[in-house]
Amino acid sequence: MRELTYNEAAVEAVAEEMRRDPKIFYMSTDALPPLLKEFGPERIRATPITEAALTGMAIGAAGCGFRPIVDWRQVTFCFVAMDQIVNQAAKIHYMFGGQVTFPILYRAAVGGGGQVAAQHSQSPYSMFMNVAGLKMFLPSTPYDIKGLLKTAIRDNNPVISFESSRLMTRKGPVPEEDYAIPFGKADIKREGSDVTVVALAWLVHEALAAAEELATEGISVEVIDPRSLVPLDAETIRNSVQKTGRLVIADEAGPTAGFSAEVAAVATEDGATFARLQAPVKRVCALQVPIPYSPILESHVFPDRKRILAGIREALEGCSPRQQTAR
Amino acid sequence: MRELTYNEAAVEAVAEEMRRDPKIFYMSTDALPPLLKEFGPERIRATPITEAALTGMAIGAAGCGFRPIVDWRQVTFCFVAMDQIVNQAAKIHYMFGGQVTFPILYRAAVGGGGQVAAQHSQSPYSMFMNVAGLKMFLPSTPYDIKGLLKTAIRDNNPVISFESSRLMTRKGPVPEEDYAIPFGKADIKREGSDVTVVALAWLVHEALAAAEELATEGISVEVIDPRSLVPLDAETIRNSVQKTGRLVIADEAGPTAGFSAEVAAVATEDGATFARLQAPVKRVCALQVPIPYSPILESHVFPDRKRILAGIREALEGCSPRQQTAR
Amino acid sequence: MQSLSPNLPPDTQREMLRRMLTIRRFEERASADYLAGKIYGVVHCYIGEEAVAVGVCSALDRGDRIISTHRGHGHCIAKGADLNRMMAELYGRQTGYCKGKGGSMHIADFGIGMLGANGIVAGGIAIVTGAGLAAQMEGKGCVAVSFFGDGASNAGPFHECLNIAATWKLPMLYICENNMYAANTAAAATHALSDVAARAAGYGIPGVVVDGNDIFAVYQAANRAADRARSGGGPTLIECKTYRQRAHTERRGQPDPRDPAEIEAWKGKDPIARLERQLREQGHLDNTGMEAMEREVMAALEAAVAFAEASPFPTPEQAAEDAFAA
Amino acid sequence: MQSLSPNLPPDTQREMLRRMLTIRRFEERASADYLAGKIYGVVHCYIGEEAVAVGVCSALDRGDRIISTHRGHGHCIAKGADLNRMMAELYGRQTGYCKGKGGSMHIADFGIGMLGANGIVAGGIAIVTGAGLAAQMEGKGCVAVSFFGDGASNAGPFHECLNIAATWKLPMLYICENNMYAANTAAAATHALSDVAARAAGYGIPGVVVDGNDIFAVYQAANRAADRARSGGGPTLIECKTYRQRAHTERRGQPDPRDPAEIEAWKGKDPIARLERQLREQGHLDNTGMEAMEREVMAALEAAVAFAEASPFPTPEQAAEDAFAA
Ligand SMILES: Cc1ncc(C[n+]2csc(CCOP(=O)(O)OP(=O)(O)O)c2C)c(N)n1
Ligand SMILES: Cc1ncc(C[n+]2csc(CCOP(=O)(O)OP(=O)(O)O)c2C)c(N)n1
Ligand SMILES: [Mg+2]
Ligand SMILES: [Mg+2]
Repeated sequence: MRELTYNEAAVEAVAEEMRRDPKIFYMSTDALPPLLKEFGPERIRATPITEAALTGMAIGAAGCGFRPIVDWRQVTFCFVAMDQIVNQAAKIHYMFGGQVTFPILYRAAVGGGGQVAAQHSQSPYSMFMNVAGLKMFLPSTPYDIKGLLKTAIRDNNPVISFESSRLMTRKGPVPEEDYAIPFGKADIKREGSDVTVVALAWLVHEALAAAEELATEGISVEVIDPRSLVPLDAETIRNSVQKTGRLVIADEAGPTAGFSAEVAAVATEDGATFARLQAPVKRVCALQVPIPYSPILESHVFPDRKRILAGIREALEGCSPRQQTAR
Repeated sequence: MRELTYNEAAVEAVAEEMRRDPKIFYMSTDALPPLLKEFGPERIRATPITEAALTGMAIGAAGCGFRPIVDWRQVTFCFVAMDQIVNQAAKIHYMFGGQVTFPILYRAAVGGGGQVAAQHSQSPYSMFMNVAGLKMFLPSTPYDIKGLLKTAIRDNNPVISFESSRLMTRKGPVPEEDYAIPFGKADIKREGSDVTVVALAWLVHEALAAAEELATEGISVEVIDPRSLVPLDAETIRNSVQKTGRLVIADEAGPTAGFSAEVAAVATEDGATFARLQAPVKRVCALQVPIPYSPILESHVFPDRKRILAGIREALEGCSPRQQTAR
Repeated sequence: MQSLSPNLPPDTQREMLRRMLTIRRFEERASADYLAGKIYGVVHCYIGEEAVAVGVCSALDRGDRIISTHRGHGHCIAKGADLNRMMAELYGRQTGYCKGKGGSMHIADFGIGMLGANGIVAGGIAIVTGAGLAAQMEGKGCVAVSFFGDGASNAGPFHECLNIAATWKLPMLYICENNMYAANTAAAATHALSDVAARAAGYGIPGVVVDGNDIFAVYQAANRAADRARSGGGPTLIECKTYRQRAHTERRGQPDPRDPAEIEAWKGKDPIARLERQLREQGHLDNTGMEAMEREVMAALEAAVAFAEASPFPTPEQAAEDAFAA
Repeated sequence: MQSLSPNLPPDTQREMLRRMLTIRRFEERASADYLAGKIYGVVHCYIGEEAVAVGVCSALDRGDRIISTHRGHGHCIAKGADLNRMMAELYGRQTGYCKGKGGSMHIADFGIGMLGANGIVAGGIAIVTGAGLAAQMEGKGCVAVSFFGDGASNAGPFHECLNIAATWKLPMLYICENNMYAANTAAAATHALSDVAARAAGYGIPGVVVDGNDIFAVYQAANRAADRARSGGGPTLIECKTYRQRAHTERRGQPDPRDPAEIEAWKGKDPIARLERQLREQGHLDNTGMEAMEREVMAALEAAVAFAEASPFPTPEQAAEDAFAA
């Protein structure tokens, strides 16, 4: 199969959908050259630096029958638009009693690793998960991003596509034929039986590397990529933990009230899963600090395959015997 | 001891601190009459409806030696200021290498129950917990709000005071003498031995009511009020769960990636706590939807003492025997 | 001084009066029912400002779209919303415009181009500017109208959207309802200049000040702006000087900090009384006609209340519906 | 045409040239070291716009405060920042202004009233308006200065803050650096009018357009505005028409979409060459003097690089420090 980069696959998804549906248009503070070339400045709009206005205008245009895409670029820039996201886009369908639909795609690059410091290295998707009324995903491969973007563009709700900065130039197979990946279906990126690692984006690849290394020791790691954050495929996660009895969650974001906390809760509030859990849940996340600039500091803040490895080993140790008895 | 309402206790905390320190001033889109009367329009500033500007101006004034208070009023209105909160206030001390401090208090009313629909009935504190660099609290009593506000005003960091709309007119004892309540110290509002309920704000009172009812059945419920969300007193929560073996979390917000998820993670990632946990963690939260207007709909969305009661009973049942064996 | 009635048939002028009167009576009833506990949450009355909504909407076609504020009843009725479904929404019923999910601050009827009331100050400006972009892309000559207050005119979205609309020549009308107060704060304390319309010059678009209690002045300004917008001339900012006769929100025992003499003076400039007087003077309305109109308005209102009261409340389980569209 | 040098002693005029030259050489070095992998992340160069920062800051006192943008080196140096600590920050070292936590986009020195570069477009405007409020409350006659781009002038905070500053008569200078582009998007495509300064009228404050490559024109406008601000007259908006001579960011192989002829034409209007020429014409500078200045600037720069290179990197554990103040 042909290979595309993560970014190329994303642009291809947008272009294919725009060819199919003339109601789709695109707004961003700089026009993406390949899309601009094909679709022209009416459908690929370069705008003033007013993410709040764009985010809101998309709502209005969607309510009038269009299917806008707003590219926030760095997720950082969408914080100026948060009123339109939280108070308007997320709630408008509900608070108007469902009388009209608001098909909108918002795109945002997330993550660190580029030494661009605190403001430009954010992974705040969990904040959006907490808001009722938004769908969102964070893919780890070119194949996934293309298929999820297609689903998003065809969805009749506001959807946020979080896209990993670290993966933009990473290549992977992408079929020529049209396909879409449904929301709420996790992908088991590697099957295993001893421990479940739920990982996102770049950390899926780090987790796979850790799994590879542990395989040489005879330890079998299952790596689950939820792909969509809302809806979250709790069933696949729970089934896996019921099988392995151990859960490690790897996230480039900080832990507090984050995706990793949600997965921990999803597993431990479920009776069948809790009953089979052999060890404390382990979160392998960024330190809960803003992201620093200097490379030594920055790489210390982020989790990586080494920390995932350590996290897995910790989970495999499980409870000390004394404590197990005490149960 | 004399009794004050939650709101009166809050205003008293602000007034006392303003008398003590002339560097404190207050900005809000409407001036609070009692404060305005005492301190005048220079220190109690009525502003244009520009929460983004106010939030940022507080950062600048704080960096120049003042100690500003910005009253966002409804938390809803602070979403227009999210860039200044997430990208600036939370990160500025860190990304400037700690060269200067930014003592700022932001105030925000949260919660529902007033039939003011989706935009005006929000409990999004968990979104802010996810952001590194902000301290925050959510008190349940007049005594706590006064003591926590004093600590906040004296703190050298941006602090958010989330204040429960439902509790504004609720009365409670508040001593005349100066006192402050440190962050990161949960309050055990009721001691118990069979199950731990971690609850916030209004739900502390609902949990206490549930505990009272269960006491008549001989069930002993421990009710923990974390009070400050960041820092969170994980130790008190873990110690309690190690004692009771059961954990229920009650929150007026939706569950997803929320405070309740964080508490679940804090408990289940700790070896000693996990080892003693006898039942799945139980989250008693709002439905994960925007908040509707009509009273019947609204009261169905929010958790209350009945749902807490049901949650506690569920936790007390614990794992079915078959599953426990399977462990 | 009342501006001359424009080239409008008497029927149309009477219809304008009827709409204003409908808003007035609707809100008087809503206020009473709110204080009686039949309507929940919060109610912001538009009473005293009816000439703005009706004057502007009289210049619009059905395909044109508007957005409102937290003070939304007037805009709904002016754009032709159904009183039954409005009242049912205030009553929190299944048959309401939002199935009881929205209430006073969120009534919308996309079918008639009313994109909703909005509880966030300045929150609707960007949304309706998106409707203006949609209108431009549709190319059918429709316009979009943003209603907002003097308070909202200081907020970021005002600036961002006026600049975008001016640059892209969007078919937009920006209607600033300057009622001199944002809640309890006087506009004089939050605006460097008394005229919001002066800001239009910074975007190279027309900025017009009109007497917002003079429905024909409002109508004519809106008409000119709509013509301009429809023919590709871009947006206009129209500032309507007006006044709300009631407190910021309906609430028992809530003091109104404004000068009582000021309130009285503005009641003397009531836009409904003014139009009624003018129609009478011009011989377009007499006592019989006026009484009939009052009767009809009240009958429609009573029917709306009856409809609302007869409608079922939502079931609790319906709270879980509508978070996402299919 | 160069505006006449104002009543400034020749020493001061030469110092202005030296500051501009220091910015230029600092950034040339930063760019080279960035491409060599010694500086990380992203570097935005101010080259070509030096007359704005130096012209404005020459009108300021030490107690006055400024805020910068993502393109911050020029403002830092103009306000008197220490080159050693700046370079050490770019090198990611412990001795840098931000202990290696900030990098190019976040250099700040509160000790000299430089409230920081800022990675968010328009993100600094409100912060420095707070410094203006602080200055007003302190009552010592200090001012605060917001530097921001043409791109930022379309964003909400511009509007919100200009209105507040105008209403409260804050001692503020709002300096729009109109370099005709926001990243790759031309200002002409995002502004309805070519002059951002035209927006000042909407707030009742002076709006001034100056040739931003003419340091004395900038200086004089800033001086007038600062006088006005210090004496309680409130804010001024000054738009400096200028141009960045390099791409939006330093990056190997990144195409600059602007017309090469346009870039060349603006290089011909280089602000440093212009001041140098004028000082020579007026007999305030000769070859020896210029060579000495170049030597001194380069020596200071080399010393800064040496300082940075000799400084230790932070330890990994220091990443956990400074999230909260004590
Ligand atoms: C962003 C935001 N801040 C504060 C409020 C609270 N609030 C509701 S209405 C209002 C005053 C609005 O004034 P104006 O825009 O003049 O409209 P008016 O009420 O006079 O019609 C305020 C401050 C809000 N709804 N949204
Ligand atoms: C809110 C926000 N949106 C987008 C960006 C990305 N961005 C960085 S610089 C820039 C252009 C800024 O243009 P201008 O304000 O004219 O400053 P200049 O770079 O020309 O000095 C953009 C769009 C950002 N940093 N912040
Ligand atoms: Mg008003
Ligand atoms: Mg620019």
